[in-house]
Amino acid sequence: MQVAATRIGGDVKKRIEMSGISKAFGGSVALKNVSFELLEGSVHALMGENGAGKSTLMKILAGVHQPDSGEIFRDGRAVTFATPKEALDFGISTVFQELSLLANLTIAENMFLGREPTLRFGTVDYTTMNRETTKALAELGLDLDPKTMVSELTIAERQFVEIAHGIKADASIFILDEPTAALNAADVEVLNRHIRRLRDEGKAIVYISHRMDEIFEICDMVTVLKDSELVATKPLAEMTPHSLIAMMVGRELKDLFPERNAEPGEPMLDVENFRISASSEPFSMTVGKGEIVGMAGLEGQGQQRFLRSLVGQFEPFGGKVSVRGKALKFPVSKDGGIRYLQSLGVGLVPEDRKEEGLFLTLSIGHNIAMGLHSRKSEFSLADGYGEKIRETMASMSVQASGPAELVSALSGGNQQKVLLGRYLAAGMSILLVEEPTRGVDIGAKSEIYRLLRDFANKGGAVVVLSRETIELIGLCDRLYVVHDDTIVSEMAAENATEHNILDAALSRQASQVRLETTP
Amino acid sequence: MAALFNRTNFNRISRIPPAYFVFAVLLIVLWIARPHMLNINIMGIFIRQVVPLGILVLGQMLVIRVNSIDLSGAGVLLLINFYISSSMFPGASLPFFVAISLATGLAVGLFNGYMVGKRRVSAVIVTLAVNIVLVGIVQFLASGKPPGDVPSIFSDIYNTKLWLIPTPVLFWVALALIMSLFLSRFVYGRYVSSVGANPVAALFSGVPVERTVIVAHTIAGLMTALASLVQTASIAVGSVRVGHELPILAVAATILGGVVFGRGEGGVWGPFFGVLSFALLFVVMTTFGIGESGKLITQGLIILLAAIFYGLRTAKSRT
Amino acid sequence: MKNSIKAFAAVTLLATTALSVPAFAQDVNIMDGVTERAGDNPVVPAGKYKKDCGWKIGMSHFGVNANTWTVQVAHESQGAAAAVDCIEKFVLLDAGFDQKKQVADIEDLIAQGMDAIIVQPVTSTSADASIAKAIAAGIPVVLHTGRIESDAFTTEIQGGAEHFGKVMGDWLVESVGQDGKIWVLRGLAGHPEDTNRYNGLKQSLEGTNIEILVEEHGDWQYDKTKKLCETLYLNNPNVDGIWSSGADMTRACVDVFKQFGATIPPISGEGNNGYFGQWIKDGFASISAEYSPAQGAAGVRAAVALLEGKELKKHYDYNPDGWDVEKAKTYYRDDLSANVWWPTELPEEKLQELYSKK
Amino acid sequence: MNRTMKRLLTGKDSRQGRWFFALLIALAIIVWLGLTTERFLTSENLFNLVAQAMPLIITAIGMMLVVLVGGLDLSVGSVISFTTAILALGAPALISIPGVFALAACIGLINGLAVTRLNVHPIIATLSMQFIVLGITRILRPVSGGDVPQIVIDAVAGSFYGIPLPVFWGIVTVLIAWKIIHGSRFGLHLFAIGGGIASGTDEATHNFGVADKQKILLAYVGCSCFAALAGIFLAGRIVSGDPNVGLLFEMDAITAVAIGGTQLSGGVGSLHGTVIGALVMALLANGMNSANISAFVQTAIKGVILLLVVGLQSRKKMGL
Repeated sequence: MQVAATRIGGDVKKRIEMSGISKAFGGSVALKNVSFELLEGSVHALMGENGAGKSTLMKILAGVHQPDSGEIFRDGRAVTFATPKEALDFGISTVFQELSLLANLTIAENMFLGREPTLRFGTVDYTTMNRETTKALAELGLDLDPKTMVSELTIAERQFVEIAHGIKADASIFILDEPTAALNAADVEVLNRHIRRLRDEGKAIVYISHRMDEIFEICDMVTVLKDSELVATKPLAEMTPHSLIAMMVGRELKDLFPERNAEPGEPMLDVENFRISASSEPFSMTVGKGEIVGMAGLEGQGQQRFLRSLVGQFEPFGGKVSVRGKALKFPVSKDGGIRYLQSLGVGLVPEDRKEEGLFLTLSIGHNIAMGLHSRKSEFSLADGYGEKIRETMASMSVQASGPAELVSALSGGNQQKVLLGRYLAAGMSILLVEEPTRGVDIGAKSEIYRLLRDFANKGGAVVVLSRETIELIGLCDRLYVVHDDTIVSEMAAENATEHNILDAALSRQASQVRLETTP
Repeated sequence: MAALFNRTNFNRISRIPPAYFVFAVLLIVLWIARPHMLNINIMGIFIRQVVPLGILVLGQMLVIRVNSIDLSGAGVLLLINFYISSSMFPGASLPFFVAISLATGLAVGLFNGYMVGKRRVSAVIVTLAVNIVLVGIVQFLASGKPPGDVPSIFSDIYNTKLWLIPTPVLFWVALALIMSLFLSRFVYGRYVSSVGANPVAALFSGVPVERTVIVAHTIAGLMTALASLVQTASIAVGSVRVGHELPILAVAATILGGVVFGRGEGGVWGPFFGVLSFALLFVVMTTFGIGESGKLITQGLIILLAAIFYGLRTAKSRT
Repeated sequence: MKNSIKAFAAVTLLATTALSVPAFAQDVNIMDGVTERAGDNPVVPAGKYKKDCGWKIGMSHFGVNANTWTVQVAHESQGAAAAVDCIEKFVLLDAGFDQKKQVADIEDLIAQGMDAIIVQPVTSTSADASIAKAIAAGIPVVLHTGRIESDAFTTEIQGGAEHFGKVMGDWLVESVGQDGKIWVLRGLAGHPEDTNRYNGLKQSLEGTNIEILVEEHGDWQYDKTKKLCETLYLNNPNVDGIWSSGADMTRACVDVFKQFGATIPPISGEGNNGYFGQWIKDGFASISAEYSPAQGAAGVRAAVALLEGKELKKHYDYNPDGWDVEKAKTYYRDDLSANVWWPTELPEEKLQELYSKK
Repeated sequence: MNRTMKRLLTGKDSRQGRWFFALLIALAIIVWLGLTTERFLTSENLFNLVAQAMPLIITAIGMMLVVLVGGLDLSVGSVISFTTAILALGAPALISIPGVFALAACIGLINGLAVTRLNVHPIIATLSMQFIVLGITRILRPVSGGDVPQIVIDAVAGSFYGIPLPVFWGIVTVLIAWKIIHGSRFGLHLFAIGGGIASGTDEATHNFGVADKQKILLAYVGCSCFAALAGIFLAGRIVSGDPNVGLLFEMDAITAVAIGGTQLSGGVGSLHGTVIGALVMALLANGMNSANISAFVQTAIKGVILLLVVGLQSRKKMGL
């Protein structure tokens, strides 16, 4: 699997050379004198903690931002990109980190957005667009009608369309910023095949991902950024995951996860004969005191729908749920469900901290105290919770000037801590956590793992969802493997590997299963 | 560190609602041009003129903070004015009128809130539609029984003073104080900030989002009812066309007071001074003999500049 | 009270006589105070629009719900139409002060095959084209309470807004003397009635040294004018007289002076019951210009006369003298609300139904 | 088939919104009036209807441009009055007509700049513009009157082979609008930008290389220009300049757009929906006149129908 380092020979052309790039936003420096080279026919990993400057560097290359100083050379000639469109015209094509497809457009319209072919009188040439789209999708092994609205696609399908959009162009340079964030292992393999094909055609690819396994699977070179500065650029053949992480954070992988809990206590959350959808099979699960339980499996198999059904965001099709032995009035309402469960000590930490979790324009204090406030009626007196907020910030080591600082000014990791802090401060005894470390750097990841473990050790119970199987294996005590809207297997996390989880998920399924939509 | 300090200082200054600056400037202008007008008697009368607007703004501020809007105020105003002036309820007492007005405000507010919060209909459209319906109802009723006189007790109360300050002004200040305390001391204020800043996040932190919006509209409805009572007392006569420009002025004063759609920020006193600014603006322009057109243009420019000032700040704080 | 009943009886009597006796122009009494215009005044020949009974008459009102006066015009028109047996259908459309809606309304009335159309134009030009369309379709058009620039209409009854303003202006000049300082309270900015009344004032002021201290728009509304007068008074209370363009503004301004305990300067007004009550009670110097809502009824009568085949003149003027307080006393009704406008042709039971304080 | 029906009825997974409902209402009104009144279905009345609906159709189309990108334009009423005032200044049509469009474009440009570059909420930016433009209009033309170029009057009042000219203008305007909204990259980009704004991913279109701010700006310019076109049409209809002719027209336009199924949060809507929405409003006004519904209850009925239509259009997003 290791890609031959010999490809990086002396006669290989430099597709892109960025030299001495600096960029500041307002007062904060995002990049300090960073240089970066991209060779043809190579896949170049760009690594670093969140906020290290990876995205900024790539956005400069993609024409989204302009550097304050430094130069960009394209095939040896100095170039400047004032807009993403100009960069695209120079053959630089980007798949951005955020899912950025427009739900109200068709696949073809999304694919050609910004560069639609036109007929006479400026009419959009739909025939060509649809034809080309079908072709581009087929190359990725997808059989979708290009006239389908994106709102009708599943998350994984959307991600593929996004990739197809980024790499369909006749570009020679590709920037893939966390393209696999919403993909499961099987889909990742399809993508990798495609990346290799591009590489073999002599294209240059920048690959950003937090997943180590992927990096080592397909990349040739790696550049590491830390604190807005360049650390080093090296062939991956000379690296191991451990040395790479050490380079990024100066720490070893085994230190990432805290000790497991030996003995779970009495059941905190009991789910019996739960049915997620009308056609799915019922299942039961339980979480004990002091336990962290993971919901593993392929992406979008009903894990998130299950957790959100518990708090009323979806209507389940039957089942019994009890919290600390007390049966829930089920199903709970959509508007009041979260509130009802919080009153029972069950908190759901949503996946998307910017959209669903935080009040970015408000203070840290408000964000943390909100969980406490919302346990009360609107017509009761509001406590200031000053002490509680300071305590929470200290125990989570949130780096900020004080509780009055706006959450939008914090780094991703600190934002995630504030979000988690809200539910810890509110005195929840059971946490349902979706993607506890999405888009968070390794340093903050390890802190969040420790916080969750501390919470469990103090008598709490945690259910975790994550796309990163390594995270589930490292963090949890016990895993449930979810497939096709039901639990198909249970295993101790200690004995679990990515392989046997995938086995458990797929052995169960006889026929082709359509991915369930997760809105 | 020094940079950080400066930046927060800048943020702090630019967080001051534009209304305070506008108010200060107008006060200075008036002080230079007509110093004799800056006494409590005269100012009291000027401020009394904007009390209905001021009370309306207390409600408008609340709905704008939860990223909604209430354009139904004119209809409520007209309907309540009609109740009182048309002898629809012959010989009714003051408490009865207050009760039926509040009940109307409550019903309209609840309906708006239900449509916006629960049914998720566009607030602009639904409150506009409610306004049209209410105006239509009054037009229909007025064709059978045109509005007449307002019982004299209304204007009698309106014209009283406590110490040197007109009672309506005190009433407004008291309402603003209550609203301010309610929002700062009660959990509901936290709910409002949260829903305004991010309704989805509010839902996931356990805020009853729909209820918060419904309550905001209901309070706005009640405020509209109170504003209508004061307005009716001030004009002392029934009318088939009263206060149709008030809701949109209320939006403008709220904006001037530093409350922005869907940012969860802002308090009671910014919009309060926004209303005071409008009061002074009217006085200053009349003093200088600036005509109707000039008033419109100045008003527009002030709102636009205030909004630009705020817009630039939010643009800055975003990066 | 008795007086008004008498006045009403007289009017009805005249109206019925007018309807029962056929054929001569001089028999048509359109309304008290309405006269044929002197000078060049074409004749609408007798029989030109004569039709058998069962008429359909349409009316495009410029805006029913602008104020209580405009509402009363609507009631007066409907009342007059209801009193004529030959009218099979009377359609009243409300343009709501929207020119384009009025154009549409008139078009709709033509399309519905009205036998005659009465128009209160929103502005002096906006309805011209649609009125011409009606004339072209052979439908007679009666205009009142608003002039238009073209003369493509059948007959008009026009209360002169200039005359109205001048009646007030002349009186004011007399009251404040040649060197007085006055305030001018105007109506709705942009409304032709406002401009024309104001022009009447200008005529009165010609050749005097009267100084206009301030000139502001109170939109004919009580609430806006009250704010305005408070501000003006506090700015500078020294004023010799006030020219108010009528409607609800006079009452508001008088209330302001009363509120400050100041002497009420001479101020002009318009025939509204609330203002009459105030005038009689507080005894300030004033004059009431007359602009009866019964012009609504007059329009209907003119249309009826045309359909009966009577001879009419093209132009009728309505330029009554101003009222002094003694005349106001004969009309004032303590038992009715402030919102009745005098003189009216509404029958007593209708007045009770609409305006009774009970 | 089933999916198409679902799309039509619920507006779900469709970029055109729930315009079908408006069509049903329009048809219901037509059937009702056709059955109950003898004059409604005459060609004369139908031509009237088109002429009456035209200014609203034009303004609503412009309004739709900004609504598609999640905005609103409250200044269109003032722009309409302003246009009539300029036209009535008496300048030759060759100068005043292009002049009117240039001025309207400037107003739209300022609106657009305030919204896109200065980060001002559309409601606030255009509300202040409404005040400013109305003030200027009142200075230009305090009272209605003035001389509108004859060509404008003829273009509105004339007819061609017995068919009134407004019908042709209507067809031409709708064709142009169709080209802009459904037949060009610009229109597609408006949907894309609005979709991004509605779903909170405003960055998306920008990252795709669409000049989003510029397109939003153009939408405001377009909106003002359509308002100016409506103003020209109205000036021809009322044969004068008037400072108040456009008063509250913005509310009618927003209402028409909303009835036509366009979502105020952006990204969903259709030209035919908007035209039908404007027609529903004109049909209501005309229909209530034809059916002799008392002037006193017309407003209330209009409000109730609006409430019924919008009451059924619930969305995902809460608020404005």
